[in-house]
Formats: sequence, C-alpha cells, structure tokens
Amino acid sequence: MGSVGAKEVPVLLDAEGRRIDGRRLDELRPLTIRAGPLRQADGSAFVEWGQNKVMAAVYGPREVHPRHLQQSTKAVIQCRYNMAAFSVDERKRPGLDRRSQEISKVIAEAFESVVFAEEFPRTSIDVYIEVLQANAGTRCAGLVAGSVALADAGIPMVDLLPAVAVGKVGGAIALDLKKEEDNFGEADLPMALVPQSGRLVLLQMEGHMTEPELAQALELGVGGCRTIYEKMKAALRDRYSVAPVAAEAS
Amino acid sequence: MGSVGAKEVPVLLDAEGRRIDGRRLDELRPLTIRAGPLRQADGSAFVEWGQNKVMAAVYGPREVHPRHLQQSTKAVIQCRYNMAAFSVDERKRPGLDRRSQEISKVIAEAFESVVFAEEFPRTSIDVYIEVLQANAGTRCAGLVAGSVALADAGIPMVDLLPAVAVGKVGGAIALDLKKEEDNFGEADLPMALVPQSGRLVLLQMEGHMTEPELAQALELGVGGCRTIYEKMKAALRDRYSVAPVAAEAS
Amino acid sequence: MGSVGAKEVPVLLDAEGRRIDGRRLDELRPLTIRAGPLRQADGSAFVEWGQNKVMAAVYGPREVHPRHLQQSTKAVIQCRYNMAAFSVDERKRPGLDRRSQEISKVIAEAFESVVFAEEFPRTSIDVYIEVLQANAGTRCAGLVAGSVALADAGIPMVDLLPAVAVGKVGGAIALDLKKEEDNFGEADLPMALVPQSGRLVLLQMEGHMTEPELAQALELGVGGCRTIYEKMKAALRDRYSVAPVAAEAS
Amino acid sequence: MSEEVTAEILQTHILDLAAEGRRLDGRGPDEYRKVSIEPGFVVTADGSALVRLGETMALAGIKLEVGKPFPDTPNAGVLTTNAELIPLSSPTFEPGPPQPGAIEVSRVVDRAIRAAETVDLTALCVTPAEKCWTCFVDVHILGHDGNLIDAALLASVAALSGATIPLKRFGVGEADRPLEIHHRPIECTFVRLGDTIVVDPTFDEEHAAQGRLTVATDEIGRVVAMQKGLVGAFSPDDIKSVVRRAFVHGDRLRAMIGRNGR
Amino acid sequence: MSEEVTAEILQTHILDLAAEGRRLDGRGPDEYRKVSIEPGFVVTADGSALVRLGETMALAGIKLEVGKPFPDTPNAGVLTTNAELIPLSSPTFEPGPPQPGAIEVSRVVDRAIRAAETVDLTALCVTPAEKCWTCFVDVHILGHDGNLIDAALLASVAALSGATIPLKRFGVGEADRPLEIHHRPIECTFVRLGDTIVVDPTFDEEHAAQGRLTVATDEIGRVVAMQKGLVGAFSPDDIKSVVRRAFVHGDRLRAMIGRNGR
Amino acid sequence: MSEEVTAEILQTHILDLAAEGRRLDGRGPDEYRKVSIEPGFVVTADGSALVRLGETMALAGIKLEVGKPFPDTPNAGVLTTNAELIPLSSPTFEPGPPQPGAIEVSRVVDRAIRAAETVDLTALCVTPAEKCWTCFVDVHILGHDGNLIDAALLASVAALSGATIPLKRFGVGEADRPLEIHHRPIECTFVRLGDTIVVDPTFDEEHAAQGRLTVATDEIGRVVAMQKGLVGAFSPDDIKSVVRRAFVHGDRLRAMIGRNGR
Repeated sequence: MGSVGAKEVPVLLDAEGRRIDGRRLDELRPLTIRAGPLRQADGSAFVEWGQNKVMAAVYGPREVHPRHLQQSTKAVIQCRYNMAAFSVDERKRPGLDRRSQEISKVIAEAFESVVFAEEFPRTSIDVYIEVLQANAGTRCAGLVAGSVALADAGIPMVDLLPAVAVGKVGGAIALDLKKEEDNFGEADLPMALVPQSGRLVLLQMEGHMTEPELAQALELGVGGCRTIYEKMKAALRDRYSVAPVAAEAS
Repeated sequence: MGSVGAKEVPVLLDAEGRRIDGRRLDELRPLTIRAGPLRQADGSAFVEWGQNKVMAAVYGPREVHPRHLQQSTKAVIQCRYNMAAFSVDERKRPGLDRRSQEISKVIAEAFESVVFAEEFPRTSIDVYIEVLQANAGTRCAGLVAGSVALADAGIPMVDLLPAVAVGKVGGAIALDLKKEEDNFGEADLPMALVPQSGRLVLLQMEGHMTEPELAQALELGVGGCRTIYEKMKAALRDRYSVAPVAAEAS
Repeated sequence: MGSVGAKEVPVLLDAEGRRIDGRRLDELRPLTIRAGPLRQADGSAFVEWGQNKVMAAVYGPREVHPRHLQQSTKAVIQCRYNMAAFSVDERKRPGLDRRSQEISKVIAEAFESVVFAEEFPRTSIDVYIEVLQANAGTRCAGLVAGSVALADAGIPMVDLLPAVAVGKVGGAIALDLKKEEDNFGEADLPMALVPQSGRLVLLQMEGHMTEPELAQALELGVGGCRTIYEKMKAALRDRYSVAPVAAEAS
Repeated sequence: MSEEVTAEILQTHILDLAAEGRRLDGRGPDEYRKVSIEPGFVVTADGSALVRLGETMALAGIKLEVGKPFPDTPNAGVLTTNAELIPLSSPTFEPGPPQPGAIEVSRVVDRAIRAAETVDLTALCVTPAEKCWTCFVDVHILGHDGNLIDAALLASVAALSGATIPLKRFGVGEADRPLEIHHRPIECTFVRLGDTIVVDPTFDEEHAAQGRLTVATDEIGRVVAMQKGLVGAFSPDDIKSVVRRAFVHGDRLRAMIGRNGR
Repeated sequence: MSEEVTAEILQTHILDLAAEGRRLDGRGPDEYRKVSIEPGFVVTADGSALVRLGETMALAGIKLEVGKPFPDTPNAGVLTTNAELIPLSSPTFEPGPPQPGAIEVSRVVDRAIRAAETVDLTALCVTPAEKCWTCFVDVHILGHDGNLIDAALLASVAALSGATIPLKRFGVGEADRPLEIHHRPIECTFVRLGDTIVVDPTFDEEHAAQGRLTVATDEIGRVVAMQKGLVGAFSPDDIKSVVRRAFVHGDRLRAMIGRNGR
Repeated sequence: MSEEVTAEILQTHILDLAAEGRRLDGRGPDEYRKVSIEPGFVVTADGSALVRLGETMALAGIKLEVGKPFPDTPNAGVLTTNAELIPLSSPTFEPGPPQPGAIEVSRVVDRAIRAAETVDLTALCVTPAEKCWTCFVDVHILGHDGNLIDAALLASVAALSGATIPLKRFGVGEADRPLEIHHRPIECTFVRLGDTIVVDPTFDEEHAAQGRLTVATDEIGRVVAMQKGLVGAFSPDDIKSVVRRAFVHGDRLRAMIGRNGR
C-alpha cells in the first residue's frame, strides 16, 4: 500500500473499468487446488492462484512441541506461514520475519475458530504453509491450502475456510488483488469466511477506505469466498474419488 | 569514564568547588520514590532521581521459569535490568545487551544477599527494572526501585538496599554523578549498602583512584546511602498510609 | 580448494618432488600427542601437529542435556568442534559457524561408530574439541585428540581412531596437507580409520580427483593413519606410566 | 488445574454479565475506560507520551536518526515501529525474544501510522537515495490490563505529535524543527462476549472473548487499518457496526491529543 | 517405546531383505527411484527446478544480486548455497534454526557445485574488488523420503542450468543473459545395509543403515566431492566400488538435465 | 539430591578450615596459587599468552584488524574484549550463547584494560574518523578451577604486551610494529569464607564463598577497577584491607609479565 516516495505508479484501471491484467473488478484470478500432493504429511494441498504457488501440509493430532504449550482440554493449533527465499522479486532471507510471524498468528486463530479442538486434548495440530512463488494474496492462498490440507488430514471442522483479499484500486473496490494492485493500490483487505455462518474469522486491512467502500468490499469479498468455497470442495471430491481408501484412512 | 579521543571535555568543577549543576561534592540529586504504582505486579516502585526515571516491578514468589533453574532449598532471585530504546541520547536497540546482562547479574546477587530466600523453596522471585530515562546512576536507581518494590511485594528481607554512585570528578571525590560527570570524570564507583550491618552487597568501580581516595569515596557513599535509606522508608510509609488494606494483603 | 579469482598461487611441488615445507609426498608433519592435560575433564588430550594446536576434553557418561535427546538403549555421543577466534589468520567470530557444525556432526558420527554406546543407556558422552591454532587438517587433529581423550576417560571403544587428510597438490597425491597446500591444491580428502577392521568411519572430499588418484589417496591415507595410530597408543602408554592410579580410576 | 477452573468461572461470569449488557468494572458495552495522556514524559526521546487506559499503561518514545533511504523509495524517510511487551507489565509475559502477541501489536500500530500517512515521509528525505531521517517509534508497555493496541497507537501518535527533528544533534541544520504530522489515526478495539460486542476490553475480558476486532480511523473519515484477532468470528453487519462505533470513539480520543500535542 | 519397537522391527526387516539383495519397495540394490525434473517451476526466481526422487521432493531457486567480492577473491563472484529442511516436508523436522542435518545437506551440495566449477565465478565479476554478482542457490525440501543430498544437488544444478543473470533488474546492462554453466556435478548416495550397499536410500533405509556414502562426479570423469555420514564404516574397496557406481548413475541423471536445462 | 548434600558437606568443611586460617589445598589465606605465563603460545594471533593459576588455564589471543572509529571517538582505535567459558573447561559449563558469568568476566577484564589505559588507543588511529585499528582481545578459558577473572586479565595483559600491529598484512605499512602498552593492570580476586577473606579462590572455594571481591591495580598505585560478585557482603574496612593486599599481589604478578612481555 501507498509506496511513499516510490518511482512510478502504473495505471491500474482503464477507462472501461478493466484492470491491469484485463480482469473485471469482481473477477478472481485463475485458481487450481490439489488436495493430497504430499505423502509424508497427514494432510496436504497445493494451490496455484494467479501467479501464487503455495503448498500446505498438516501434521496431527500429535504430541505437542514444545511441551509447555500443551493444553489439557483441547488441541493446540500451530501454524507456520513461511516464504521461500526465491518466492519474491528481491531474495528474502530464509526464516520467519515479523510479517510471517504475524500472519502465522492470525491464520492459526482463524483455523482454531473452526476446528473442533476439544476432541483432541493434549495434542497439537500443526499447519505448515510454504509460499513457493508470491504475487499478492499469499495469506489467503495459504488459508485455502491449509484448510483443504486440514480436511485432507481428516480433522473435524465446522466448515472449510475460503479466503480472498479485496482492495481499492484506482478508486474502485476490486476483488483478489495481484501484485501491482497491491503495491500501488489504495487499500488491501484480506478475509476468511465460514460459509455456513456467513461470519469472518480472519480480517485485516491496510490502506484507506470510507465506510461505504468498506461495506462494498465486505460484500464483494464474501461473494468471492463463496466461489472459492466451491473449488475447495471440488478439490476434496477429486481427492476422494482418486484415492478413496487413503482418504478414508487419513 | 575516560572517553579517549573524544572531542571536548567540559569543566566539571569550578573554583568554588561547585559542580556542573551547582551541587556541592557531597550533595545528592533530587530523588523522589513512589511505592506501588503498578497494580498488575505483586510489588512495584517508581523512582525519579535527577534526570533518571526508573520503574521496578516484583513478581513472586511464583513458579520458576525455566524449570531447571528451580532450587530445592530456596527461592531463586532473578533480575532483569533493561533500558528502553529511547532512554538514552543515541537510540538503544531493544533487548538486553552485555552491559544490561552484567548489571542484572550483580543486582540479583545484591538482592539475594538480603532476601530470606530459604522461606520460599522451589519458587522464583523476579525483579524487573526498566530504565525509561537515563542520566548516570541507573543501576543505583534500579536497586532503590527494586528494593522498594520487593518490600511492597511483602518479600521478607534483612533490610532495604539504598544505593548510590560516588565518583572522581575534576580531581575531587563527588557523590551521585550525573551524565557529564560520568562521561568525563576520572572514576565511577556504584555501591549498595545494607544499612543495618554497614556492609556493601554491590560494589563496582571503573576509572582510577588512589587508596586514600577510595577510602574517602566509600565513606561518602555510605553516608549518601543512609540519606537515601530514609527516603525509601518514607516512600513505603506513604504507600501504607494511603492504602493500608492493599499493603496488608500484599 | 580452488580459490577462484585469488591473487597468486605458490609453487607447491618442486622438480625433485619436494613440497613447500620440504616434505616428501608420503611424509607426515611432526605430531606430538599428550594424554590427560586437563584435570577438570573425565578425559583429555592435547595435540600439536605441524602448526595445529588442538585441545580435546571428554565428559561422561553423564546426564543428557538437553533432556529430550536422551536415548533409552544407548548413550548419545555429542561433539562440539570449535575454533578460537585467534586460531586463524583472519579473526573468526566466536561461536559455531556452519562449517564447525558440520564437522561436529561427522566427528560425532565417527566416534559413535566405535564407542560401545549401549553400555551407557540414557547418558551422554560429550567430546569437546577446541582448535587453538589452525593450519589445515584441524578436523583430523581433533579426531586424534578426541579419540585419545575418550580413551583417557575410560570409555570402552572398538579401537582408537587415527585420522589424516590426503590431498592432491601440484598434480600429485600427497599426505597430510598444510595450509598453503590446502588453499591452493586440487583436492583434500580427510579420513579416519578403524585400524583393527581397516574401515573408514569418516571420509570427506572436496576438489577433484580421478578414480585411480582416489584409490591411491585411500591407500596413502590408510598408511598414514597406521603411523599416527602408533603415536596415539604411545601417548596413552605415557599417560598410564606417569599416573597409573589416576588412569585406573578414570 | 485450579487456575484453569478459576479462569473458567471468571469467563462464564463475564459472559453472563455481557448478556445483560453489563461488565465486571461497571462499564456499559460502549464505554471506554478513563484515558490520560502525558506528553513529553521522557526528555531523552525526541518525542514521547505516557498513556493510561485504566490500569493499562503504554509509554511511546520517538527517536530520529540520520540513515539511508530504502532503494525502492529514494525520496522518503524510514519509519519503524516496535512494541515491547516487557515482563514488568504483566505476570503473563516472560523475558525473551518478542512473542507473536508483541509482534502483532507492533505491526498493527505500524500499519495504522503508515496507512494514515501520519508522518510525511517525503519530508524526512535529506538527500534523495542517499540520506534521510529514520524515525523510530518505540512503545514500552508498562502495565497490561487489556487493549494494548489502542494504548500503543494512542501513545505513539501523541508522541509523534510533539516530536522534534534533532537537526542540531546530527549536524544537519542549525536548529531543530518540529516533526510534521499529517493525520492522527486512532485505533479502537472491541471484543465479542456472546452476542454483545464491547469496546476497550480489559485483560480478563480479552481472555473471555470470542473474537477481537480493531478498527483504526482518521480525522477525515477514513478507515485506515483493521485487525481481527483471537479465536472467534464476526459477521459483516457486526463489522459495519463496530466501524461506526470506532469513528465515534476515535474522534473523542483524537481530541485529547490536541492540535500540536505539545 | 512402542515407536522404538516398531522402528527396530522395520530395521531388522530391511536388513533381512538386503541380505537377499532385495528392498522394501521392490528395487534392486543398484536401482535408483523414478526421477523427474521440472525446470522453471518458480517464475519469481532467476532459475528454478523441482526434482522428485520417488516421494522425495526438492525445489531449488536461484537468485542473483549485485554485491561485493570477498577481499581474497577480488575477481570472482560469490556463490551461496542454503538448504531448508522445512517442517512441512517430514514429521521428523521441527521449526527452528537449521539443524546439523540441514547444514550438512547445504554444505555437501555447496562443495560439489564449487569443486566442479559448475558456475564460472570469474564471469560473475562486474568490477574487480568492487562489484560482483552474488548467486544464491536456495533449496526448499518439500518432501522427505530419504536421499536429500542427491535431490538437492540435482535440483540446484538443473536450476543453475536454466538461470539468467538479471542485468536489467539491477540496471547493470540492457538485457539479461544466461548464467554460464561449466560442469554439471551429480551426487549419488549409497547406504550400507549389512553387507549390501544400496543406492538412493529411502527414509526408512537411511534409518536402518550402517553408514552412508555420497559421491559427486562430473561429466569429465572427476570425483568432485564425497561425504560419509551416519554411524557406520566403509572399507577402501567398498569406497572404490561405490565410486564406480556413482559415475554410472551420474551420467544417466546428468543426461536428464540436458545441455542447456531450459 | 546426593550431589547437593556433598556440596553442602564440602562447603561446611571449607568454612571450618577457613575459621582456622587454613585452606583445602594447604595454602594460607593470602597465598596465591603457582602462576605460569607462556607468551606467544599461538602463532596465528598477533599476540598471545597461556596463563595457569593452578588448574585454572586461560589462553588470550590478540587480533588487530583495520576498521572504523566510533563516531564519538574519531581519533581513537577500538578495543573489544571477549571471554569464552567453553564447555571443555568445566563440567558445569554448557554449550550455547554466553551466560552471565562469561559476560561478567569479559566486562570486568575489559574495564580494567580500558581504565588503566593499557593500550594507547589514540596510537591505533590511522585516519581520524575514517580508519583505525580494532584490537580484539579474545580469552579462551581452557581449565576452570576458580578465579577466572584474574587468569583472564593476566593472560590478556601478557598477550597485549607481546603483540604486534600487522601493518603488512593489511597493507597499511611496510613493517609490523609492536603494540604500545602504557600500563599493566592486574586483577586480584578474594572471597569471604566466614570471617576470613582469602585470595585466589579455587572453584570449590567460590561455591562455598559468602561474597567475592576483585580489585584491579596498576603499577603507578591506582585502583582501576573493582567488582563485587556472588551473594555476600563486605564492610568498608574489608574493602580497604582487600585493596591493600591486591596491590601487593598485583606488583608480584606484574613482574612476571616483564617489561616487554616477549
């Protein structure tokens, strides 16, 4: 958002309301989801979304590490969102920076809002999200991948968690920002929806919007999440139909 | 001490024996002590001393973290002396540097010399000292604040621990150095006194003094500590008179 | 190996096949080993080898730190190979860098290949190797020192572990490289031998060799190890003859 | 175990009260605690303010240093926000590296300051691509009774409002000049307690909460940052209502800082 | 304890099979798993490749940046290799700083790349002693079913083979140009299972093994790196025989990368 | 538990002996252990010395590098002291980051070197505000049988006394020249055992002690550093008497270093 003092700002919205990649304001980037690509994990998913590539794996319920985080009445949901060094234009130093730690925290809280954690006291459910190639919206791609991986692992949940970012670009509210829109747009608002209840379990915002714009953004985002939701369910159906026995066992 | 190669040295002592801020050699800077300013802590104190502002809090006796430090016959006294990033002229990186770690160690050893630690086996008594604004003598201000906070927390002790630094400035032994005196003076000698026994439980020295100067410095410091001792007791009396019930309970 | 882009390469082998320090290709540098120089340790050794000075100490079998590394059926062999800041030409920052961590790992695995670890379940045997002065071949010097220290500590082992590096220098295979040969030579191949079985428990290689060269290097190295083996046994004999009672007790 | 039982009883009690629109400390659902702002608390800082929300206490200090601009913003200064949740402030904080909670406070405060264009970063450029001012906003939490984000941002904005650029100290100019402030974002935090959403939660309310929502607004009617935290969920209608309330509280709190904050 | 028992039973079974020249997954002692190489997997990298050896999966990404040469090699660029054994890839990896296992993989891969003179480092010099390209080889292990070293080097060499130097991005030239590759080292790893030495071990075979031996070879008949790992021992004859086999596998795998890797 | 009991019995025994003016190793209260100093022990260092106090062993190495002066001391070089209490030297030390004990040794040694103006730092300035020598004093503790501070400073001063400035290695001059030493501070440490204050404590005496006091003196009659450590207290008269004794021991130990230390 608002790269103060930056060199040049591209035109983000043309006269016909088309965006930098030709999309309409309410149009998602291409999204493909594959459930179960990793055999070592209890559950996994690979998401390609626009130019994002994100892998997620779930381990658990299993013993808690470190021990003192163990809770006697429920499972601990731990999340690690990490970016590969080569996933961004300027090489990122390996390891979790502050941004990754914050995102790990809000994603863990989102998942904990839907997982039936009381069913697995004294255990840990670990969600690992690796961003291999990034182009804006990686935390939403991570939520989608992590959520499908949790389902793939057979973890009981209220619902899947579709997620998408809405933003403000060239003065208009737009769905699913890509990198240039995120860098030079006016606002970015990622969210994750519980489709069944219509409530949001992740919501962040940066930039500036008026109250009416915000209302519009929430509506656009919820609609986007519902589209993504269908793709998530389809990915899980594909997984089960390909390997029914393995899915059963997981 | 002895900033070798530094740009300019101010005049620290005038012809009439007055110091840079007008004080006599045996004069303390203004000192105010408030016991119990923090409600979350088991005990606390806030000290303004010259241009120092130091807050201390005590938690405990409580469970020991990390566990392996637990001792079966007595409480562990842990101390963390920390400086806020903005407490000094040149911003300090957050976190404990080596100086802070050394000071934390000698302060903890000073407190352990007066606390009846055997009364609380397998527990920890944690003293947190935060320097918010620094102007020489912060470890002594921290000792005074920490000691009052320990008393405020109801921890049984042999005695309170008044503390002060004596130094050598413009060739003379002077009580309670301020920043310019500490930076450009010839020696700095912080000490903490057990008033009842007349013994010192903290003593450090840096700079250079002859044996007679050292003897003079010890005498001056012990006298200064006795003055400070009265202010510490007064602060605790004020605390009890304002909130007798809370004090009783602590 | 292969300092690409470096300023100047010295002549490593003269017309008569003599090396930079006058040695023949199959000649070791002077080596002295002293067993038991440190009284605090359960076992210790000091090795001077060419211009290397390496001290090793062994502690254990003792409690495992950190606890979670404990194994129920055998001792854990832990090794820490460390270089003093002043042991090399350009000062090394204190602490273990990646090179030291890798060497610690392969040395620990070499020792674990010969120690009867099952005799001491739930314990740790800790081998500390400190390089005080370095001149190529420090990991081999560390293996020799650590191995003698283990014997000095009375740890039961299949055999001692003599070690040496063979390299390729000026086109020829040479025993026991010194610094200039290591820096400007074509290959370096450190190894550690179990004399009794004729097998290698440590083997690394960097640089380039053909298959026949490699075969020649292995032969040269095994021969060198057998010479070193005799010196190791002599050092332990000296130790026992000087202080038979202490050796008995250890 | 007994601690867990106590915590559960307290949580139930807080939720029961909330169902009747009541709170443990007697406040109404939309009632903020008593706020005090003490600017200039620390003279070693280039700007500072001590803020109290009830027993929550945050001390912000500003330091400016001459540094180098980032390559991608050669005409702008650099702003860095860091919040320290020191163990002095709460029995629940332990010494050690910053925990996710502290990082979250730092980043949410940072986002609000940045998105609202609180500080004119281009005015902190000295020589493009070469020399600029780096502005450090350091927040020291001294007392934790809940709602650290609001306290930390309020202290930060108050400290920035009274800050000076130390031109003399760095030999960059003859006289210091005030740091120019464009906008004054205010963060307002709410938690869900059953069907009730209450403002300015205490420590105990945060532990009983089913979701936390922070909304930062500025004085020209913009939402500049939001953060949902903790386990729990909010409907779009919840969010819109919370945003409305955040504007009202924001205007009131902003007025306490005053025009120049000094 | 039950886990340890299971592990011991599995180990015994693997060793019993090996004594008859058989393996758990049906391979022969000198049979490598199915290998696939997917170059250009990550477009944000200056070069990349995803490699699979059975269920083992390594993704290498290359990044080039303008930096400063080391003082002792003023006419050469800088090469840095780092392997991340992220917890996603195996139930046995935990979050935290790199463990000795990850460091070993990084260093053994680095040594092979360096000793084989894979990249012409002098061609990465821009201005002697002042400016050069730093080439980062980052390997992300995505699936761990044994033999990480072979997978990591294969991915690295394939990624380097297709990499470009981003002259435009750093304003050093008009057009990007391909990174020049001299040699293509291939690492081939073996483990001892009793008297049998098998190639390309799985995770379970590594845990049953009595010693591991890795040999890196290049296309002009040189051994460029070796590493013995794990608890166990090899005779000189074992080593010579392993080297022979490593050349055969190396040539086959090298052919999969192709001449220009793109 | 049995370890604790043993420790307590040993402590009582040491205190009982001290009450009669005796010590476990037969020394008198003011008797120092046998001291040996081996200068030039490490040829890779620019100066070095191995010091033994009984079984306590400290190896100091000096390294000089060309660096940049601190902004507030543009005409002076930089001096850095670091002591490593490596786990090789004692069963009580564990691997990991420096513990408070190691930091205390480093800092007390550093203060003595600095306050005594051991090294003429202005002579280490090469170009004011731009280029200077950084002098690293690294102390490796190889054996810990108590009194690490005295051993570490003695080794450091002996190493500095024989050090050369490597002008050739850094291309700053034609020939190396000796590092100039102004003063030679000696630290002398005492512990209280009941009413007796003994010099040069062993490991066991330190654990039995009720307070430790270190006094650094130089050859022109100045006290240049002091440090009280451990749990315990000293009266002003104790301190004055300890200072007197420290001067006597200091002069004797200083003579062992010799005029030029080489």
